[in-house]
Amino acid sequence: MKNDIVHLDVQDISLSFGGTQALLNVGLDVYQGEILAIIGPNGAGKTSTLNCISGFYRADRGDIFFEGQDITRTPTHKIAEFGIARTFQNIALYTGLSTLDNLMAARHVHMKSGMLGCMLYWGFAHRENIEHRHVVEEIIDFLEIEHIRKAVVGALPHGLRKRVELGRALALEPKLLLLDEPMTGMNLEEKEDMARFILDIHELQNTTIVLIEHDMGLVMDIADRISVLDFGRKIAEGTPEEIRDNPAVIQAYLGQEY
Amino acid sequence: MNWQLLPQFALTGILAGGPIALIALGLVLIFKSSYIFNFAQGQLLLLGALFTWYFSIELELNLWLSIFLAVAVMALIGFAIERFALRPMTGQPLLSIILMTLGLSQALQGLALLVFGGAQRNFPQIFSAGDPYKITTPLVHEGNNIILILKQNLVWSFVVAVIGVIIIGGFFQYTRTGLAMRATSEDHELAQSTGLRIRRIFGISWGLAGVVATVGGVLLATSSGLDLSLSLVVLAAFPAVLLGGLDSIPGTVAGGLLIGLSQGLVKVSKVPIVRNSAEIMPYVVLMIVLLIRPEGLFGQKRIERI
Amino acid sequence: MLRVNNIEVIYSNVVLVLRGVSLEVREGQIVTILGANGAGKTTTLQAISGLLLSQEGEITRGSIELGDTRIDHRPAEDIVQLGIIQVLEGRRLFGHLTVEENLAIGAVARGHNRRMIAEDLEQVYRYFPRLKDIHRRISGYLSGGEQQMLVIGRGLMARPKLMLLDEPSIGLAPLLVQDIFQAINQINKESGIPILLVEQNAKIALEVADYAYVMETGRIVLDGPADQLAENEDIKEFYLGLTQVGERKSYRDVKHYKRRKRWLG
Amino acid sequence: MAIQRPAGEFDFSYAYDMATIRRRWQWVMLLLFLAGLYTLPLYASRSVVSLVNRIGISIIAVQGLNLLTGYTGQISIGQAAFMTAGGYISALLVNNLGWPFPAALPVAALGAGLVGLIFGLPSLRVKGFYLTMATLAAQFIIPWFTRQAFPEVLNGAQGLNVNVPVIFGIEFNEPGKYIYLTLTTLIITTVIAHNISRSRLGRAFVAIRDNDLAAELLGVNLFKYKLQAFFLAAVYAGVAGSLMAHHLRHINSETFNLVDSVLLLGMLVVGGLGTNLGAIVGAIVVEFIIEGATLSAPFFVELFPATAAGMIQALRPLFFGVTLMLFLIFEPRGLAHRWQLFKAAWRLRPFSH
Repeated sequence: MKNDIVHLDVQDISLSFGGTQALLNVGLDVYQGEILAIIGPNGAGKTSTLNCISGFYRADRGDIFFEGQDITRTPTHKIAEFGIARTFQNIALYTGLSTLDNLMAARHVHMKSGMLGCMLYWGFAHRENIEHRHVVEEIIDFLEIEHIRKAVVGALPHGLRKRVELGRALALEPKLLLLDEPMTGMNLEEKEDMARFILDIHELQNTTIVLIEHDMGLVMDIADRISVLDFGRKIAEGTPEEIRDNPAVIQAYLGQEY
Repeated sequence: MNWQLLPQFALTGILAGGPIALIALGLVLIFKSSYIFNFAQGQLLLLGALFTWYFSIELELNLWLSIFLAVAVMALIGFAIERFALRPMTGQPLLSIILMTLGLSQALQGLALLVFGGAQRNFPQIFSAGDPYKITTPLVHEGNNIILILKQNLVWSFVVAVIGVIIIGGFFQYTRTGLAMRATSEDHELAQSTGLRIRRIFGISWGLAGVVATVGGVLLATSSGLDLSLSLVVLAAFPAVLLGGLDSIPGTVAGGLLIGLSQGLVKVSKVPIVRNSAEIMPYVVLMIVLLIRPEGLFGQKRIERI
Repeated sequence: MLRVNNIEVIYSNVVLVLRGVSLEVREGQIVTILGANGAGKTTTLQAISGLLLSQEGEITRGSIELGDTRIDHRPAEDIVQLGIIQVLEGRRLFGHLTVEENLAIGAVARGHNRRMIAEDLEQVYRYFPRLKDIHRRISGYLSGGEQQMLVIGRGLMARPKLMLLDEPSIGLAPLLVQDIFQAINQINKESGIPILLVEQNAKIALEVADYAYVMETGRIVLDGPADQLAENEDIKEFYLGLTQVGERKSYRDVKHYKRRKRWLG
Repeated sequence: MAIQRPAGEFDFSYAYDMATIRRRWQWVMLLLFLAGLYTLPLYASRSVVSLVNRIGISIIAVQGLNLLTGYTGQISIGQAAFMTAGGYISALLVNNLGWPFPAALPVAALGAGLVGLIFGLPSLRVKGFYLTMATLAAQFIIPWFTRQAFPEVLNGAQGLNVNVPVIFGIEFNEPGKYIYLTLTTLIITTVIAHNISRSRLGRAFVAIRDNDLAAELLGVNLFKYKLQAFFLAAVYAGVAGSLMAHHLRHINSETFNLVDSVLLLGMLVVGGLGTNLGAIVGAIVVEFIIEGATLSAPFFVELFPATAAGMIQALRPLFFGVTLMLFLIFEPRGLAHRWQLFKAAWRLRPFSH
């Protein structure tokens, strides 16, 4: 499980758009095999942080290291090849494809056939398709979405789409999984399922997970550590118990509730 | 290069850019309210000019009355197009809407040919063709001052175009209907939920586009004559709209003038292939801008969220 | 003032989403509809506000009355003119317009003149002082909380007789959720505008509401005064996530995955 | 559900689950159909054969457009321009360098593909309308180039006369013979298009179409695959352009024009975007409608005698434009989608749901 190796090292990144400072000197150490939750008010820079890690935004200042490699300026699509996968706040599936093809599409970085190979298909590309289908079926089985294997995802209900999106991230066989509000808009039962999947991924694959979530009960239950952002700055970090009692966090985010 | 021709061609080019800007404005008008890029604007232009010709030459009505009638007919056609062709497309993807206007352009072009025939026509002269304005410049070439010769209709077309642009630009920025149009273009469903009558707004913008197209068509036909290829002029206005960034009215004007200027400038060259490149200059400029500054010269950068 | 009588809604002529929903909003009340995703809460709001039509939905049975007028089968624009304003889920705003332009849209749509718009702006800024500070900003760059204030403010600009709020708390931090609900409560108490509120966050919804309905798969399964529902055992377990003894259940205590044999090869 | 298998048919391996043609009778039907096509010149009239030949070439061009617009979501109104490029290259290779047609065709296709790459370059930074405009730029710049550049070789606006293809001493000089070239090429392009759509490349294309930002974050190199889509579309256009040029035995800058580009896009939409069947069906239906315009011209001449001379020029765009608009309104997902629904309904009969 969790150990002391720093898996992802975000060093004082800053980011601004259109005059608004989205992030200011945010630093994060994510240890190998831990679940780190990032919480904070809306607009505090949580998604921007994930966007910088996954290469969708470029930090104006600061560096990001993953497994010791500097990925600050790595092209976006290469970052996935390093083993960083993510899900999105507003579901971003390939709406016209089936569940199966969504997952197969995420095997992209693990597949090899090039343009010519795909045009000819028989032989390598065919064998490769079958080989990766095994991996994908395993994930489908794990997430209990067999019944929607060949359903076009655009028409699925919200909860299932969230689950397929998690499956698509898993199909990348990530070493680091970034989850952006995986449980928004879910009811209690769906949230329990999702929590179970996240914990299982964590236990079975020892995947490092960074999670943004607003449901404090859930975050407190499943996270090893929590980072709190406010106005683009990190205001606290620690175990759930420490965060729960941190006056700055209560003042900026939690209110008197917890 | 024939340097002594430069001021003349540059100025004529810019003046010719006026009507291009006006035509481009018709495109922006629809785009700003309904997020549709109207590939059939050229055919609206053609129809506007054909109706003016029909009322004034065939029916021998007063020219200004003819233009007024043509404007009215085209506004109605604009409404009708919105009602019967575009409204059923609400909520369809970008490609379907692009194709709808492309299909419309084909249908209208065919219809124009079927009903009016393909012959070249004499178009009534609004601004006198002879007696060009002459401007003596301080620039000297071979002992003589360079004299710029500007055709009256070119100058007046430009003036009318600029006035049109100012009126419509002000309408968008400062009236409540203009605000409603800008809002509707961003999110139809949201606009509807706040109670904006989006169908009426679409109707108004298509009607206005018909009006603008007619004015543009008349301006062009009066300087270059009227036949069915008039609809192709709009192809030079497409890049102007994009150079301006698709939704910026001042940008569109600048784009139109820039295109006129670029077309004027290449004519100065002594190399035949460069001189003959005026017809593709809008697209050459466009390709360069797309590669260097893709959001257009004046467009807003889209806010990308994920 | 608003009565929904036994309505049935069908999407695209095939999918039955509401199977006989009845509810009532009285003068000055906050009424909330609770329920899981896909239970039909948003559809109920859309049926009232007339937005169903643009979603290929249709009310096939039942009626909706505002006072004495039937308002089902009327287009959304007409319903806004009657004073029913829906604030859509997901804080949707006109991202390229400024804050003030966004607010003005709410009034323009009802044909208010400039004087009325200026008056209403003042009132909205009183409820949400933050919006006054940022009134010239492009709204697409606002934070989630500011956007939520903006969309509620836009609704107020229309001088509503009834407001429909769809999931105002979704994706907001706990502190902001409290702020927003405080503002909702204040608007209701001061100006007496009745509010029909659809909400996932059952806890806070039950705190502000006078009356609550619980929906499941297109039906109302439970209703009652909000304070009574908050004490209901089932509500406690399934909507507030509490165990029998009132303790919160931990997400760590859920059953886990067992790997199975795959038969295809 | 997307795919429903008839009862009694089970998947016993992933390979079988993924196979395109699953039953022996389907193979038999396919072979019979192809045999029917190949023997067409034996029993069909010259005009029918000629029409089928034209349809075949259109299908190839639409297949290419489908890869770019249907699968990758990059709207192009420049497909005809790449046909022009392919046609010219092929004509020059055969006429001036004396290459045999079977060698000239693939080289012309590659050449067109490279031209396509140039106009795909803006896809690095722009999408939507902006990219569509870049393809429109191709539609202006390429024909202009053939008119203005190297007049001693390209012969300006006059264009080139193109030699008849000769393979193994056989001259493909009439539709009854030419159709064999077209059909054989068509079979190859169809198989390749199908292979692309079911492999890694096709899934990357669709990923870009459906959600380019997510695709990039999940490891798809957007620029590389968009360029590959542009390249492939132009390669297909090059093949179609070459076939058409040698069939017409003439090419100039207007042989394939803006209207053709719109026509090809229209075929794709009528058939159904992003489906291999759609590219085929769409081309067939639209070609038939245009044929209908020609056939009905005499009737319209009576109504509008003034336009008698330009009647066909008027009716073709009118018929096509109206058809396209009607399809967009009433069958926006194309005929291929309708066919899917029909098949599903047939299987489940007599129960409708």
